[in-house]
Amino acid sequence: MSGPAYDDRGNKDRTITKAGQVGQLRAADNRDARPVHSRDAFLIGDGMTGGYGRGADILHDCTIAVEKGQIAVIVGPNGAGKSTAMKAVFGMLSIHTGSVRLGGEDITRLAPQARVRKGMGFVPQNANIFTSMTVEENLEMGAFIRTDDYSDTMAQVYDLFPILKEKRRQPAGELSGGQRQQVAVGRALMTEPTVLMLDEPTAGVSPIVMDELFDRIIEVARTGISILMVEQNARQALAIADQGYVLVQGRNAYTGTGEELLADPEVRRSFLGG
Amino acid sequence: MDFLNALVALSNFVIVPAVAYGSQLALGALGVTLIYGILRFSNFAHGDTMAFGTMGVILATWWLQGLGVSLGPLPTALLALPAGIAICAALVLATDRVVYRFYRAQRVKPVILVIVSMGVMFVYNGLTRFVIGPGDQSFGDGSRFVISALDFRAMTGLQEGLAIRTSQAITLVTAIVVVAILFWFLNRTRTGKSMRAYSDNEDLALLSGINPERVVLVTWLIVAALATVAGTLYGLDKSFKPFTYFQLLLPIFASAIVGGLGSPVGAIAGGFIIAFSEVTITYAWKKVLGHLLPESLEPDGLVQLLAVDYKFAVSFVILVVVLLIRPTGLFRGKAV
Amino acid sequence: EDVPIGVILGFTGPIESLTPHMAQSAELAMEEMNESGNFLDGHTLVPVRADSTCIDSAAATAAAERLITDDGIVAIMGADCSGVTGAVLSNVAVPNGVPMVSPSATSPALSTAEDNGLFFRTAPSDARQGGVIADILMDRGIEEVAVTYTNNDYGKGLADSFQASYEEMGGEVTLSAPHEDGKADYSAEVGALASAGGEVLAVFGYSDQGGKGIIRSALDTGAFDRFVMGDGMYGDELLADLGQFMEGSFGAVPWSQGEGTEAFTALTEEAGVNGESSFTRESYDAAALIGMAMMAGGEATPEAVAANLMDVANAPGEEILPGELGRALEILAEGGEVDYVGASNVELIGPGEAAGTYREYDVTDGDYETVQFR
Amino acid sequence: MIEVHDLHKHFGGFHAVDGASLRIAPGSITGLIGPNGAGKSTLFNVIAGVLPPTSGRVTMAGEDITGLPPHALFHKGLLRTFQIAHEFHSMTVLENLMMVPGGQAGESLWTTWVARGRIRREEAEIAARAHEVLEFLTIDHLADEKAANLSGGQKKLLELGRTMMVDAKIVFLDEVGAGVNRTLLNTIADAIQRLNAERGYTFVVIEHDMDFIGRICDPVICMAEGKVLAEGTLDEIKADERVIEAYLGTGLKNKAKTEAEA
Amino acid sequence: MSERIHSGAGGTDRARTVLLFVLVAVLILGTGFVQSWNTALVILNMGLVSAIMSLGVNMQWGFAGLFNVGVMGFVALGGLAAVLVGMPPVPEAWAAGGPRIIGALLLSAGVIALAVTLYKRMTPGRLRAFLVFAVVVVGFFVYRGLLDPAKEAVESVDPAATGYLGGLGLPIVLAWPVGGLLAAGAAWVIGKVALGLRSDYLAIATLGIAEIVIAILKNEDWLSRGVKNVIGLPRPVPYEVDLQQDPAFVERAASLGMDPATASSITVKLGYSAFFTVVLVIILIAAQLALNSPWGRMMRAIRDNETAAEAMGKDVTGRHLQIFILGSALLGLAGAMMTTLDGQLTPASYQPLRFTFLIWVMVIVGGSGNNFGAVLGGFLVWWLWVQVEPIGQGVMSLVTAGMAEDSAVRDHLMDSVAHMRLLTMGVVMLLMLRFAPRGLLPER
Ligand SMILES: Nc1ncnc2c1ncn2[C@@H]1O[C@H](COP(=O)(O)OP(=O)(O)OP(=O)(O)O)[C@@H](O)[C@H]1O
Ligand SMILES: Nc1ncnc2c1ncn2[C@@H]1O[C@H](COP(=O)(O)OP(=O)(O)OP(=O)(O)O)[C@@H](O)[C@H]1O
Ligand SMILES: CC(C)C[C@H](N)C(=O)O
Ligand SMILES: [Mg+2]
Ligand SMILES: [Mg+2]
Repeated sequence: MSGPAYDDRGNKDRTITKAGQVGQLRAADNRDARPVHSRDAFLIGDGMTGGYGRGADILHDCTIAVEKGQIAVIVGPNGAGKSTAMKAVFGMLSIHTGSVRLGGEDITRLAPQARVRKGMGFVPQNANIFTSMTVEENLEMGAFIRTDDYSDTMAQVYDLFPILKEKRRQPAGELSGGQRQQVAVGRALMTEPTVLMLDEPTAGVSPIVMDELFDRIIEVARTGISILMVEQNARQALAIADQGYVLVQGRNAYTGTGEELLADPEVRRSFLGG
Repeated sequence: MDFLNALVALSNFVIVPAVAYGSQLALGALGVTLIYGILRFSNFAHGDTMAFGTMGVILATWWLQGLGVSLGPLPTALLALPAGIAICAALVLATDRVVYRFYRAQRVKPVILVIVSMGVMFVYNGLTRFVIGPGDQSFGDGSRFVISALDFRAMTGLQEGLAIRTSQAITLVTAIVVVAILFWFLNRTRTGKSMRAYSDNEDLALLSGINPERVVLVTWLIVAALATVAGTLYGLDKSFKPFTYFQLLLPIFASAIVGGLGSPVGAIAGGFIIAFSEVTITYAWKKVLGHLLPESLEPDGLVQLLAVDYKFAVSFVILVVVLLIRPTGLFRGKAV
Repeated sequence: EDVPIGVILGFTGPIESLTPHMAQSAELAMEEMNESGNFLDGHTLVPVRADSTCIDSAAATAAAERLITDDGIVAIMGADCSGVTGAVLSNVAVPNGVPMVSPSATSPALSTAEDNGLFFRTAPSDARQGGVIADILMDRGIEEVAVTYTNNDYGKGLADSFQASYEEMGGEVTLSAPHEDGKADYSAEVGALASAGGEVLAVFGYSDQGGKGIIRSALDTGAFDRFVMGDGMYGDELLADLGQFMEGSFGAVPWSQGEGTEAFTALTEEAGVNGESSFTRESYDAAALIGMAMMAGGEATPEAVAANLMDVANAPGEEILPGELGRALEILAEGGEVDYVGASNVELIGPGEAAGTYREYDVTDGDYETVQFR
Repeated sequence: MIEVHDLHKHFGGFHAVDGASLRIAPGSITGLIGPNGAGKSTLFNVIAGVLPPTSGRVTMAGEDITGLPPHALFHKGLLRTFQIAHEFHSMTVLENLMMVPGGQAGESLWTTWVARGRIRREEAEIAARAHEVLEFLTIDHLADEKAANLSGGQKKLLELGRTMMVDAKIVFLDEVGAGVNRTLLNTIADAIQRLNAERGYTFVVIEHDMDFIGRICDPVICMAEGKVLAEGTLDEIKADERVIEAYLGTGLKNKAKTEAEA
Repeated sequence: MSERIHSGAGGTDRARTVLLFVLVAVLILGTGFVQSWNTALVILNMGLVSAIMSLGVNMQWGFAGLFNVGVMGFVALGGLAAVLVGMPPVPEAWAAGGPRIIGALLLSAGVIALAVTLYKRMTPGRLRAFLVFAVVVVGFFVYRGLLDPAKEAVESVDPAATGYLGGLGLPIVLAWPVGGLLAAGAAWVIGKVALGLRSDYLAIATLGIAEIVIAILKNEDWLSRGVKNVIGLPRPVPYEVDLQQDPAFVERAASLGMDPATASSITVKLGYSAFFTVVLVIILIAAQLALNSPWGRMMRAIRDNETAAEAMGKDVTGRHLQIFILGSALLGLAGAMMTTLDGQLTPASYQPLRFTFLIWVMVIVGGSGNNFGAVLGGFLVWWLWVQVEPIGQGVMSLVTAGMAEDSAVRDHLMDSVAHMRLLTMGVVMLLMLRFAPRGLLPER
């Protein structure tokens, strides 16, 4: 019943499983957030300022937005606050200034579960699969809020990631790093969300899978789903992005279309690895 | 040389009691394992939860008996079960509301919850004794035996008797049915899977739209039902006494752990392992061998591997040995 | 003025179901003395309860310490289990010079404990009971028994002394197996005992503890149908539950012949106390003796209790039964002498412990039936 | 440096590593690539003593090290990082690094009672080194932050930083690049080359970023389905049809095209 | 560096520590003023012992994350040491079978050693399995054949008063380190076998082993009289009665305005307090020094993530064994001290609730991972354990105050007043953890 040891459940390979702690996330308490309204978008985290618990602010007047059916990509150095911004948009980080709006509706005060029901899907950067459940059950859990028949979506996910079909009866905790990442993305796709938020979906996946993944993301966006993602494989990501954000120390440093950012030599040198 | 008598003697003193005791332990261990699996802590209050639920059943049984209701050969207590479960559920849900929920929100380490559950144990402990007192209560009625030793002897003409109690039979059947249902529930139903998901990764469960409070609620309801059923069956077979229920905690935990914490099937297997090891290792084979061997070879001594003094020690030795061979129990990770 | 008397019994723990009755019986005696109006002028006996837990010496010691130093108790009625009694005696009672009268600590070892003349008990040492039970068996022509005892100093001491006497008389103990109280299951014990065999099963345990569990399990499996029982097994609830199946069983229990017990039974019935539970008589007597010893000494002090307890308990003097405490106090006030008989036929011998007469009983028609006294 | 002979690692019926044999030349920076699930991490784990092999042998500088526990291998100069960061979450970033050096006097109980002065001196040295490493990784401002509070990439950096705390002979890097900013990754690549050149470290690098591999690795080994599929310089590997089919995919050509255009 | 960590406790943490310790002092002193000094000292003495036990558990759990639920067993071994060291030998019993018993024990040790060597030296296979098995089985029967009659002979020497071999008749204080060693030896064996297990599985294994230790203590009468208990252990301090008969002492007591009985019992208790305090302080300092050093850092690293620590060159198994032995030795030491304080060994009183779980409550309520927390928890929880009885009774009389003298509810409640004790304990524990969910003095 130790901390980490206690929580070690079902994971066989301890070198690729993080001995999990108890959940770290908590639903934000944004009751007193001072709203900001700078512009409109389908999903927008507008002028967000806030941080973890009682610590210093991580985000400073940070704005992230994505339009319907478009792809927005967030890039920036490590620790810039990209994941933090995603969490803020999803209601897992208390912000004291700013607002989050979805389709014009202010959702700043909604709990994460409620946001899921509003059509938002999220793949966090770490701990993003149910390790003790099989691959198939992971996907089913992705479709938890769906009441319709989701076997088609599941077939699509299996098409996209054939390895998952092969391993569908295996506990996800036994998969390799890249395979887990595929499960995580597949899980989010199962939700059939209106907005899909991905935190570094391609970390650790092989080139061939990454290409397919990006292709698929474009396809998904074409069906009218908005995509908001953080990427370190920034050049490929920006290449398909309608909108790009560069965050530095919790602030918007550069904003523009994907092409604009790719073309900006300063951005290339400092953030995209030349 | 009398094979039949030997077999009957062995069944009567080893197999039947161990199977019954094993299923009793298993039912208790199921509750423990479920809480461990889903709410992630070892619940020390489980023994006293069982006592409390059983107390509810006893009070209801007395009331029913007062009304003259009976179930014929079956104990009236079975009729009173729903009432007991309801009372027990109310208690655990109230506890969760007042106590556990706070710590869940705080995301405390599981060991804190373990200690908290000890506090809860003390409180339940007092509550039960306040209401029904510390003494022995009998509430069984109906016919005690499916077949008694005497009847068996009369029927078969054998020298040895075989007794099977109604409560033993009910317990075994219940244990099997409950495990099957639980297994099905956790692995096949949406709610069950959402419970496993929650236990695996709370944060992600939240992100999938699973309502944690509902998971917790369902878990406690199942636990209350399990605890009450287990406690009642145990009480029918032996007798009800709050202190004994507290003492049951140790073998129950042992069962849950040998079987693999978090696994319902493991709980059953663990219950049987503990029960059989307690009963067989210290069994004196004199009687059985006496039937089997020709008269000239009949043993003088007891032919006992170890004195019953070491009964508990032995069951723990077995437990340790099992763990050394399978360090995370027999059924780790198969379910829940 | 209040005279606080400690009542230190295991209100929680393994014998928690016996102790309330014991405490009530003791308190009954104190009340009786108070109500008679004859107790030391203007003094009232006030029972102060504390929990010995029966097993946790440290907790018991702390509780006793608190009673003595905080509540200022003058004497202790208790403790109950031999283990904690020994601890309280040597750690608290002796250092503070407070006398203890235990109603139920029966371990032979306590006879030789260093007590500075402060330790008394109204229950006989188990050294004697073993012999009595062996006699009973021999008289009935039973020469082979299996024995099971509760695994503590009481059970072990009794089983040992029984086995020694019985074997000396030519009997055979096929197996002497301990059982732990409060456990869930006794199949293993019963299995071994059945295998060992014997005409009857001797049970030296507690009637609402493992002892009962063993009997139940032995009956259920048909391993034994007759039992011989020690004092801890005497209790109405046992017969209420299992009596009909135990026909022909028998046993011994410390008991006084005739009047004393009856008087006590009447008394408890009237007061609504369960006087049939084990050690209630001894508890009543222990409390009564403490009060009378004070009276005899003319002061409510520990010294008075320690000095006079033997005198009031034994002859010479007028015989006193339960319910007659008022009269006893009167006699003592007048400078007379009493010989307390009480509920358990008190006769203190040697180092201040009950000599003990035992009632041999049969279980007939689901009830206790006296055979004779020994 | 390291030789792997016909190594097998089975999980139940599944052959994660299925008869892999390879040689890591001393002083090289060897790249290890292959599709997801090829068995790369498993191979690492077997070499590093975390998992016992089903069969096969591993030697290091001619000495058989099969089945040695990880801590023994560490002291032989074999270090590794984890694909999923394994930070010591309740400790500060600085402490995460300071715990690494082996054979610290202060790690023996007795010394902590009798030789406080010696410990203090030793600690000062280690702390200085740790600060250097943190500076290099651009996370020195986080020295006193709890490791649990780092961002995903920062944890990977910390993971790398640990291997820089001691003088190693061979370092296994399991996807240090995943989740690390590309600009920083270039700096890391430089550092790896410097360590390799100046201190003679041998590196084995698992990575899915071909740029990174191309920048520093020679030779490159490609694994698939638990076996070594191809071995050679990056260009040779890139040209290998089987590698393209199993791993690189045709997307690489498109990407190369986009890059040429840009 | 270590200095930095040391002072890194920060002002508020330190203030909190001081404040809480003052609170405990107030509680104990208050007990002295309100109830009596004897009671206060009884609580203090057991508090000191509890603090050592809780430090032991804290080492294992707080430092290294080892879930030892076998506290009771180690404490009992310490108690056994007190008997083996302190009691006078029983010559008749030695004559009756002493050497034979020693021989049997040596034989069993030899058999185990042989079996282990065979297991280690031989190549795995049927032959090895068979040989090891044969050695063990034959050894067991020879051992029993040798031991059983000797045992019987020893146990039949005046069973009511002795019936055992007795001890060495040495000063009882020597039993304390011996208790520690005995526990450490047991911990070594257990650690070798069971430390590979993780968390709860280790827990149940240690719990089981503790039960085995108790079973041995209860049933091996020749060793320590089994359930018949050993009473009247010698003491490191004078007897009250002797003091009371010492005119000089009586005079001094009178000059302080105390009656001799009270004065003597207080003096004796203060004697124990002095001994125990010295031990506790030494241990606490050593533990603090260790914790705030690279050793402590390594331990925390191991606790946080064994896999990574192992990869960083830390011998996790070895360190686990080290700390398991160390913590257990403390438990044994405290056990011997406690038995000395009690003056008797009563195996039946070793109950998991009291000796394992209560100690755990102390560690967690105090704050695991923090030595001062563990000590604080030891004192506070012990104080509670003793005081909940009067508190419970007080609460109950408050509750029933408004009820009619003869109301049935009141009677019922007053009858069950004893059960207020555990109930109160539970409620207070829950309240404390509510306000300090990570313990009163959490780890930084
Ligand atoms: N404990 C386990 N039980 C069963 N299968 C396992 C286990 N660990 C790994 N595997 C399987 O072994 C295969 C190899 O895994 P490994 O982690 O070595 O892949 P990898 O080459 O490192 O992939 P990636 O690039 O995605 O990290 C995978 O298919 C995985 O599913
Ligand atoms: N739980 C936390 N508590 C306190 N601070 C945190 C926490 N998580 C992250 N931080 C801090 O917030 C800052 C931003 O972290 P974030 O995870 O948002 O970075 P990121 O941009 O996603 O970086 P990366 O690319 O490395 O994932 C970092 O400096 C980190 O130290
Ligand atoms: C009340 C009884 C449980 C006490 C028992 N006779 C003993 O000496 O321990
Ligand atoms: Mg991030
Ligand atoms: Mg990998």
